[in-house]
Amino acid sequence: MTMSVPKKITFYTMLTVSAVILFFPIVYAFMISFMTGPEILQGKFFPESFHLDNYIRVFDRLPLLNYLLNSFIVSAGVMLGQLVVCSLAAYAFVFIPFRGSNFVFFLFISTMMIPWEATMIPNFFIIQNLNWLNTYQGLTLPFFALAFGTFLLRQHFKTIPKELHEASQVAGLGPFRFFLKVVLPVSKTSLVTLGAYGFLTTWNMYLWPLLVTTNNSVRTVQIGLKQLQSQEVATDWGVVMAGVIVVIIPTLLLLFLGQKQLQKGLTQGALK
Amino acid sequence: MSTIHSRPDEFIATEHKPGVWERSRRARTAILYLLPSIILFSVFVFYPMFRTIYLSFFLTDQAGDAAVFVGLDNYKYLLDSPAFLNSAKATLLFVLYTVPAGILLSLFLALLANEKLRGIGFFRTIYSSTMGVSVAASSVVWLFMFHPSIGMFNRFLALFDFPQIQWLLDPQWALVSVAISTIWMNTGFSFLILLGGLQNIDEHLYESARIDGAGYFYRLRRITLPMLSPTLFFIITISLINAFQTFGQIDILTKGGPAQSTNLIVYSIYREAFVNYQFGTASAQAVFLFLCILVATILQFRFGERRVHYQ
Amino acid sequence: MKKVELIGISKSYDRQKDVISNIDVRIEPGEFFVLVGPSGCGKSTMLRMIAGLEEITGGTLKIGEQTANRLPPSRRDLSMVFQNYALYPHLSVEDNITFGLDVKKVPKAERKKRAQDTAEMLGLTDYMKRKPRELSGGQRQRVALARAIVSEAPICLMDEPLSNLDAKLRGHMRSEIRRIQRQLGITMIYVTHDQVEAMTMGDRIMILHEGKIQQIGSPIEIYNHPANPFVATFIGSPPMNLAQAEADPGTSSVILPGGEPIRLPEGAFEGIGKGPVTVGIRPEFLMPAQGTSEHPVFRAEVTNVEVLGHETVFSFLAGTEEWTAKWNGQWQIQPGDRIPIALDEESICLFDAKSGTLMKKPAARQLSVPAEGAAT
Amino acid sequence: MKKVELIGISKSYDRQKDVISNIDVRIEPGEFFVLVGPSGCGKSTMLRMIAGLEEITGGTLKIGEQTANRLPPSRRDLSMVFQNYALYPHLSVEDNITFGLDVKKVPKAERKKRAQDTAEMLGLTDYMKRKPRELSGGQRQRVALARAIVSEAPICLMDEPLSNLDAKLRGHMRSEIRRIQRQLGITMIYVTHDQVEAMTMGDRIMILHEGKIQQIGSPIEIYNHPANPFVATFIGSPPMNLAQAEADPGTSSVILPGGEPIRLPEGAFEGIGKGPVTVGIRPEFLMPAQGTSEHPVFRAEVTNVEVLGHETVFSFLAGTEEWTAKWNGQWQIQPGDRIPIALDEESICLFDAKSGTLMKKPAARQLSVPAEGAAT
Amino acid sequence: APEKSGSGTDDGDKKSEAAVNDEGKVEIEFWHAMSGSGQESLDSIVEGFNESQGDYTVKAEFQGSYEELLTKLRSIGGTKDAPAIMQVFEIGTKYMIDSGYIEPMQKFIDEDGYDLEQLEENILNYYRVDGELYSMPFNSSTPVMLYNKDAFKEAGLDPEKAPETFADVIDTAAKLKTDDMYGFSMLTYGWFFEELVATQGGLYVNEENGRSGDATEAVFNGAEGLNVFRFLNEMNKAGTFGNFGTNWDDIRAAFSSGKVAMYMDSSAGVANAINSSPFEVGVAYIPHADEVERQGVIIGGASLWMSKGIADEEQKAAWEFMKYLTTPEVQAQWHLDTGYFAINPDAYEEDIVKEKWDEYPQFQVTVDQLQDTKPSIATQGALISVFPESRQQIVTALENLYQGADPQKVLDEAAEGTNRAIEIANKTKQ
Ligand SMILES: Nc1ncnc2c1ncn2[C@@H]1O[C@H](COP(=O)(O)OP(=O)(O)OP(=O)(O)O)[C@@H](O)[C@H]1O
Ligand SMILES: Nc1ncnc2c1ncn2[C@@H]1O[C@H](COP(=O)(O)OP(=O)(O)OP(=O)(O)O)[C@@H](O)[C@H]1O
Ligand SMILES: [Mg+2]
Ligand SMILES: [Mg+2]
Repeated sequence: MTMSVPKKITFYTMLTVSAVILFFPIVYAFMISFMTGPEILQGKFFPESFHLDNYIRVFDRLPLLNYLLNSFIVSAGVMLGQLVVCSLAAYAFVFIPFRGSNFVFFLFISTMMIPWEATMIPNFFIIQNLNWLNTYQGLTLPFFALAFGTFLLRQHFKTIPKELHEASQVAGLGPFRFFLKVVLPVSKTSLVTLGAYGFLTTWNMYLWPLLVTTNNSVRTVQIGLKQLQSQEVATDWGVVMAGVIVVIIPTLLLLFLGQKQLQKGLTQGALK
Repeated sequence: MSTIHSRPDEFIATEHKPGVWERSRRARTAILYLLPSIILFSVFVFYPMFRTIYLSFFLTDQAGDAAVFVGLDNYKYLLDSPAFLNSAKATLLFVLYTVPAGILLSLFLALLANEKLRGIGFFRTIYSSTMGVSVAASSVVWLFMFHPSIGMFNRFLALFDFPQIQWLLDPQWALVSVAISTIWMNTGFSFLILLGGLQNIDEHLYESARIDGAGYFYRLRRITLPMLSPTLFFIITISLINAFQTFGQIDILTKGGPAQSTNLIVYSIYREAFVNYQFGTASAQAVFLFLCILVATILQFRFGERRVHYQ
Repeated sequence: MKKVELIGISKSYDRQKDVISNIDVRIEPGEFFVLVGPSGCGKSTMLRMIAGLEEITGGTLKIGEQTANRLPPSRRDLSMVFQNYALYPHLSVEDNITFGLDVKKVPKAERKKRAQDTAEMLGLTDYMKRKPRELSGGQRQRVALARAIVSEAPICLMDEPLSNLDAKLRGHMRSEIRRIQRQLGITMIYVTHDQVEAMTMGDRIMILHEGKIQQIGSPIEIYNHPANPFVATFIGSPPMNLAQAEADPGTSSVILPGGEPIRLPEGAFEGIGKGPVTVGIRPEFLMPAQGTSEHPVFRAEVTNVEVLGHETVFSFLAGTEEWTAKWNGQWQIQPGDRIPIALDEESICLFDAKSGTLMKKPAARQLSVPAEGAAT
Repeated sequence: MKKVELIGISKSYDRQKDVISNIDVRIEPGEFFVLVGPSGCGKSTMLRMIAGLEEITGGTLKIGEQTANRLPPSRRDLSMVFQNYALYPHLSVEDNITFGLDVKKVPKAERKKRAQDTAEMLGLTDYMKRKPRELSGGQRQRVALARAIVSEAPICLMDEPLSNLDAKLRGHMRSEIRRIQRQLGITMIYVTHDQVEAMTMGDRIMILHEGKIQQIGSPIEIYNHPANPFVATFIGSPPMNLAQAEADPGTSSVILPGGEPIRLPEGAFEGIGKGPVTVGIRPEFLMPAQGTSEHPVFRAEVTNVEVLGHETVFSFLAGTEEWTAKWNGQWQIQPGDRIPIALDEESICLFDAKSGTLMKKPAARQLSVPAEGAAT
Repeated sequence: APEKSGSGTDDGDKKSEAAVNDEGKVEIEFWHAMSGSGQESLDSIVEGFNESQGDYTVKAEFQGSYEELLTKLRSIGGTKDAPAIMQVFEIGTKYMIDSGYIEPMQKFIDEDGYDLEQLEENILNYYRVDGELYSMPFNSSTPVMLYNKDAFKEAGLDPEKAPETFADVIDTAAKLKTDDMYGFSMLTYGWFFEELVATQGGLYVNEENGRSGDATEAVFNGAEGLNVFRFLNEMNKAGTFGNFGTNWDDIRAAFSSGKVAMYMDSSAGVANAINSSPFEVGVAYIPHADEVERQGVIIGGASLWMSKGIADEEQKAAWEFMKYLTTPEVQAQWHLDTGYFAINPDAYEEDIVKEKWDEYPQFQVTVDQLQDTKPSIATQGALISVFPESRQQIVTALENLYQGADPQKVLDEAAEGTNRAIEIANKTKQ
C-alpha cells in the first residue's frame, strides 16, 4: 500500500524518463507543425514562433472537417460492429462448451494469419459486386468480424470466475441475458480496449478506404493525410505535420477519454 | 440480436441416452452466437483466401485474372529466388527484433504504471498514446528522426562526437531502425493490454506475498507473470502475427530497401500485387506467409497455452 | 414446495474416484434438510449437482416430479447461496440483491420493496450503494444470503451461509431463515459446519462422510442414537468420548482397557455377546462427583482445561484414550489435578467394534417441566 | 516474540468516516490475543493495518520496539491468514504452502519437510499436488492456515481461520494452533466469530464495536464482568438477557417493567441511586424451578424452543422483552407452555441505563472440585 | 471468381447514358494521383474549366499514388465505375494501350482538327505510339542536376560552370567532398538510370525500346548501362558519393542542408530546392558519358487517358477539358505552381512565367535541356508493361552496387529479373 520515499523517487524517475522518451516523437511532430520549410531543414526542435499558418493551409487545401466526420462515422461503426460480433463469438467459445469449439476457434484465429494485403483485391471485387463502392457499409462491414477481438475477449471472459456464471444460472438467467447483464459489464476493460483498438485501427486505415471510394463523399482523413504528401514535387513538411497533428488529435483524445473510462472500470469492477 | 435465447429444453433426459439432437443442443446455441462472425469471415476472409490459394497456381494477366496454369511453379520459383529467401530471412529477423523487445518494453512500462502512485493516470495516458498515432503518421515522424542529415538521431550522435549512422540507408541498420520505430508504434497497444491484465490480478495475492517478505522481483516472477500468463499469451500471439504482417512502416520508411534488407514478406507481396501486378507469385508468397504464421501460432498454442493459467 | 429426490446419485471429478457415491435420499416438500459432514466430504458437490452446476455422473435426480439430470440450472427454479458468495463485482449491493428478480421480471416497485425488506432484515440497509469490494467478509456473506432469500424460489440451497457471521447475528439469522422457510414453505437444503445450526434448524439432518451417507434423521434422534462412532463423534461438541472395551454380558459390564469394569443397567446387553465393543459416552454425562453419588466414580488426571464461561470443558486420560468432560459453570481445575468424575452409566452407548453399528442406545432422558402449579 | 503496540490508531477509507477510531492496546510478546466484534466492525481492517496492507490514517503502530507505520509488510516479519484465503490459483497446494519459505530461501530439504509436517497436521497430505480450485472450501482454508503456520514468523495474524471447518476438525485445530503458538512463542492476533474459539484460545480478548474498543480482558473476566450491555450480549451464546428496570436501593430490589420486584442480595446497590438501570442476566441463570427453590420463581410463556442435544434453549416473554434461558438436557417444552423459571438473583448485573457502564457485577461463582479424597 | 462487367473488348456500341447533374450539366470524373501542391493547382484548373463554360462539370478525384490509381483502374476499367479521364504515369502507357479500356486521343484530335503542333514535340514523342497519340500529356518533368554554387566557390570551382560528363562529375565531386559534404548524389530510383542511359543513346529494351513490337528482352545491361553503373561505382568507392536512399524528400533535405553538393532531381523540384536552400543553387544538364554525344532526356511524369464505352457526351466533355488544359494560360499557371513543364511552349511567353523566370533564371535550363533533346528511340523512352517491376530491379541493383557489388553483375541481375517479368507478361497476354 504505502511506499517508501526513495522507492517513490525511483519509480517517478523511471516513469518520467520513459514518458519523455515515449512521447518525444509526438511532441516533435507537434513542433514541426509550426515550422516553415527552411526551419525544418535546419533540424531545429523549437519553432521560431507558434504561428498557425500550416494549419490554416491544411484546412484550406482539403475538406478536412468532412474527412474527419467520415472517419468518425466509419471508425465508430466498425468499433460497434466489432464489439457486437466479437463479443458474441467470444461468449460462445468460453461459456457454451460444445464439441469442435477448439477447432472453430482455431479457424477463427487462422484468419488473423492471412495478410490483409493478400486478400484486399478479391475483397474489393466483392464490394464492387455488391455495389458498395463509396458507401459506409463497404468501408465498415468487412471488418466487423475480427479474430483478434474474439481472441482478446475470450481471454478476458476466461478470467471471469465460474461462480458468477453459476450464480446467474441459478438465478434463472438464460445464456443471452447472462451475456448482456454479467459478462459484458464485468468485461468493461476489455471491451473498452477492443473498442479503442477497433476505432483506432479503422481510423488509421488508408489503403482500403482509398480503394473502395472514388470520391470525397465517404472518404476518411488518412487519405487526406496522404494527399498532403507529394511524390515528385517537394513535400511541405510543416503542412504535413500539421495534418498529422490534426489527424491524431481526435484519436489521442479518444484514447485519453477511454483511458479514464478504463480506470473507472478497473477500480469499480475488479474481479477477485 | 435480442431474440437469441436458449431453446426450451423439451427433451428432458429419461433413462435412455440423449439423442443426437439433444446432445448437439449446445453446439446449436453456440452457432447462433458465432453466426455473424462465421458469415463475415466466410465472405471477407475465407473466400478471398481460397481465391488467393487458387491464384497461386497461375500466372495472372495484366488484369489480375488467372491466365496460365503453372502448378507449383510459382512456389518453386519463390524457393529458388534469392530475393524471396532474403525476404523470408528479413521477416524472421524482424520478428525476432520486435516481438521480444516490444513485449519486454511494454511489460516494463505496464509494471511501472501499475503502481498506485499519485498522477499515475497521466503516465498511463502517455504510455498508451502511441496507440493513437497511426502507422502512417508515426512513420512520417520517424522518417524525420532517422534522417541522415537533419534527423535528431544523428544530431544527437554528433553532439557526442559519435560517428554518424545511416539509419535507413545502411543495410546493416535499416532493419534495426524499422524495428525500433515499430516497437515504438506497438508499445501503446501492448502496454494497454498488459496493464489491463495486471489490474485484473487479485490484490490479495500480492498482500499475501508481501507479508511473506517476497521482494519485488520475486513477486514478479512467482505471481505476476504466472497470473498474467493469459494476457501475455495473448499479446505474444498477436505481436507475432502482427510482426509477420508488418507493412505500413516499411512502405513509408524504406520501401523494402536498402538492398532488400527490409523487404518483409508482406511488403514484397504488396509490391508484387499492386505494383507488378503479379498475383500468381504474390499469392504464392501470401500462402507461404500464411503457413509460416500458422506454424508459429500452432506452436504457440501447443506450447504456450499449456503454461497459461486461467482462473 | 417441491420435493427433491436423489436416487443412487454419484459423482466423480476425474472419472476414477467417486467423490460422492450412491446417495439415496428424498427431501420432502417444505422440509428443512441439513447436510453436515467433515470438510471435503462432498457437501458442496452435492448441492452443486442439485443446482445443476455439476454434471451428475451416476443416478437420477428428481425435482418435483421431473427427472432433472439434464435440466439447465435456470430451469430448476431454485436459489442458492454459494460458499464463496459469488457476488457480481460490477453491481452494487442493491443490484446484486435484485439481480434474480430482475431476471424474473418482477415489477420494479415490488423488486425495490422486497430488496429493502431483505436488506433490513440482514442489516445491509446502509450498504445498498456499495460495491462488493468495499464490504467486510460478513457483509458480503449477508448479501449472498439476501440474494437467495429475496428470490423466494421454492427450493433453496445454502452452502455455509452463516460461517462468517458473529454469534449474535448468527442466532438472529438462524431464526429468520427458519421463519422465512416455514412461511413460504420453501424446501431448504442447507450445508453447515455449525452444530447449533444443524441441531436447531433442520427438520432432518444427513451426515455425509467421504461421499457416503452415515445417517439421516431428526436432530435429536441423531444426537441420541448416532448410527455409528463417526456420527457420534461428529455431532455434539465436544464430541462423544470413545474407547475400545470388552463387553462382558455375564457381569453386565464393560471393561475399559486397563480400567475397572463399568456395570451397566439391566438389559443393556440384549443381543450383545462377549467380546470387543466400542464404548461411547458424551462429555456431559461425565459429571462432577458430588458427595455420595449413585453413579460409578473414578479419578483421572486432567490434561487440559477450557473454561467457556457458562461451562468448563476439560480432558483427562481414561485408560489410554483422552476423554473430555463438560461441566456447567466455571470450574477451577488445573491440568495435572486428579479429580473424581462420576459416569452416568445409563448414558453409555455401545457400538460393534468392527462394523460400528450402534448396539446399545443410551437411555432416553426426556426432561419435562413440573406440571402447572407444581412450583412454589 | 515481539510485542505489538497500537497507540491511538485510527483508519478511514474515504477520509471522512473513521472505520476504526482511537485504538490503544499493547499486545504482549507471546500473547494470544483474540479480536472479536460484529461483522463490519473493523477487525479485518485492524489486522490489515498491523500487517502493513492498509495505510494507517492516524496514530502509531509499534512492532517490537520499532515504529512500524511505514514499514513495508515484508519487513514486519509476520504471517497472516486471510479471510478469503488469498491462495495463489496457479500454484499447487504444496507450492502455496512453501511460497513464503521459498522467499526466505529456506533450504529445499527443510522446506519440504516443514510443508509435509504442516500438511499432515491439517490433513492436506492427499491434496498436495492439486490446484486451489480443485479443493473444497474447508480444504482451501486449511491451505491458507498451513501457509501461515509453516512460516513460523514471530507474529501471526489470523482472520477467521477456522470458519469453514467442521466442529470436530475445528476443535482439533484450536488446540493445534494454541500448541504451536505456545511452543514457538508466537505473538498471535486472532479474529474470530466463534465463541468457543474466543473463550478458549485467547489469553486476552478485545471486543470491538463500530471501530471502538468495548473491553479488553481475559475471557473469563469479560464473560463475568462485561463492561457494558454490548459486551454482555456479544459474549456468551445465547446472549445475556437485558431489560430496562427501575432500581430501588431502598428495598434493595429492581423492578422490571410490568414485573414484580426482584430482591437482590445485600450490598448490591452500593453506589447506585434510585432510578432507571439496565438489568442483565445470562440464560444459564434462568433455571428450571425444582421443588422449593431458594431463588425467586416466575412463570412465563414460552415462545420458541431449540433442543440442542445436551441442552435446551428456549425463549419466553419477560415483560416486554424476549428472554432466553438455557437448561441442561433435552426438555420437552412446547411453545405456548407456561413454565416456572427460577432466577438466580445473585447473578444479575446492573448497567447504568445511560452510559451502559457496569454498576453491579454478578456474584463470583467459582466452582471447585472437592479436595483430594473427599469423594466416595 | 470476381467478374468484370463488360471486359472492354467489344462494347464499343453499348454506350451508357451520360451522367447529368442537378444543374443539367454533363458531369464526368477525373481520377488523378496529384497530391500536395500538385493537387492544389489541379483543383484550381478544374474549377477554372467548370466556370469557363456552361455544359460540363469535371470532378477531380484523388485516387492515391500512381500505383494505387492504376491498381484501381485495372479492377474497375471498362465498368460503369470507371471515370471518364484518368491520369496514368508514363510507364503505364504500354499497359493502358493494351488494356482496351481507353479511347485513343488521336481520334478526337482528328475529328476536331486539333493542332498538335502547338504542343511540345519532345513531350508528345513519348506518348506517340505508331504515330498515334494515345493520351494527352499532362504533368511532365525531366531530370536535371542541381548543385550548390557556394560549395563550388569554396572548393575553388567556377560556380557558373557545372560538370558535364561523367568524368567531370567524378572530378568535381572529389573536389567538393569535405567532412560534412558529399560531392554527388542521386536518388535511388530507376528513372534517373533510364535517363542517364538514354542521354548516351542507349536503349532499355529490345524491339526498338518496345516501340516496334512487344519487347522481349532488356538491353539496359549493355555498354551504356554499365557506364552509368561504373560512374556511380567510382564515386561511391572514392567516398564522394552520398547515398540518401529512395525518398525524394531525404535527398532534397540533404542538399538543402549542405550534406551533398550536386545531385539529380526532377525539374519539378527545382523551385523548391532554390527556395529552401540557404545558398545559391545552380541547375545543369544531366551528365553523359565522355565518349558519346549528349542525346538529351526522356520525359517523365504522367498523361491523361480517356475511357472507352462511356457516353459520347462524356467523351466530349473529357475532350473539351483536355483542350482547356493545353491552353497557354492554364499551362503557364500549372508550370508556375508545380514546376512541371508546360506542354504548350506558348505558356513560357505568358507574363507571369516571364516574371518568374526573371526571378529564377535556373528554370530556363530545364526547358532548354528538354528542347535541346534529339528525338530518337532512345529519348522517346521505352514501352513495356512491366516497367514498375523493372524499375525495382534497378533500385535493387543500385543498392547492391552501393554496398560494393560488381556493376556488371548487379546490372545483369536486374536485366534478368526484368526479362522474367516481360516473359510472364507476354505469356499471359493472349
Ligand atoms: N475498501 C473499502 N472501502 C470502503 N469501505 C470499506 C472497505 N473495506 C471495508 N470497508 C468497510 O469498513 C468496515 C470494516 O470492515 P472490516 O472488513 O474491517 O470488517 P470486519 O470486522 O472484518 O467484518 P467481518 O467480520 O464481516 O469480516 C465495514 O463497514 C466495511 O464495509
Ligand atoms: N473441481 C474439482 N476437481 C477435482 N476435485 C474436486 C473439485 N472440486 C472438489 N473436489 C474434491 O471433491 C471433494 C468434495 O468437495 P466438496 O467441495 O464437495 O467438499 P465439501 O463437503 O463442500 O467441503 P467443505 O466443507 O470443506 O466445503 C473434495 O475432496 C475436493 O477436494
Ligand atoms: Mg463446500
Ligand atoms: Mg473481516
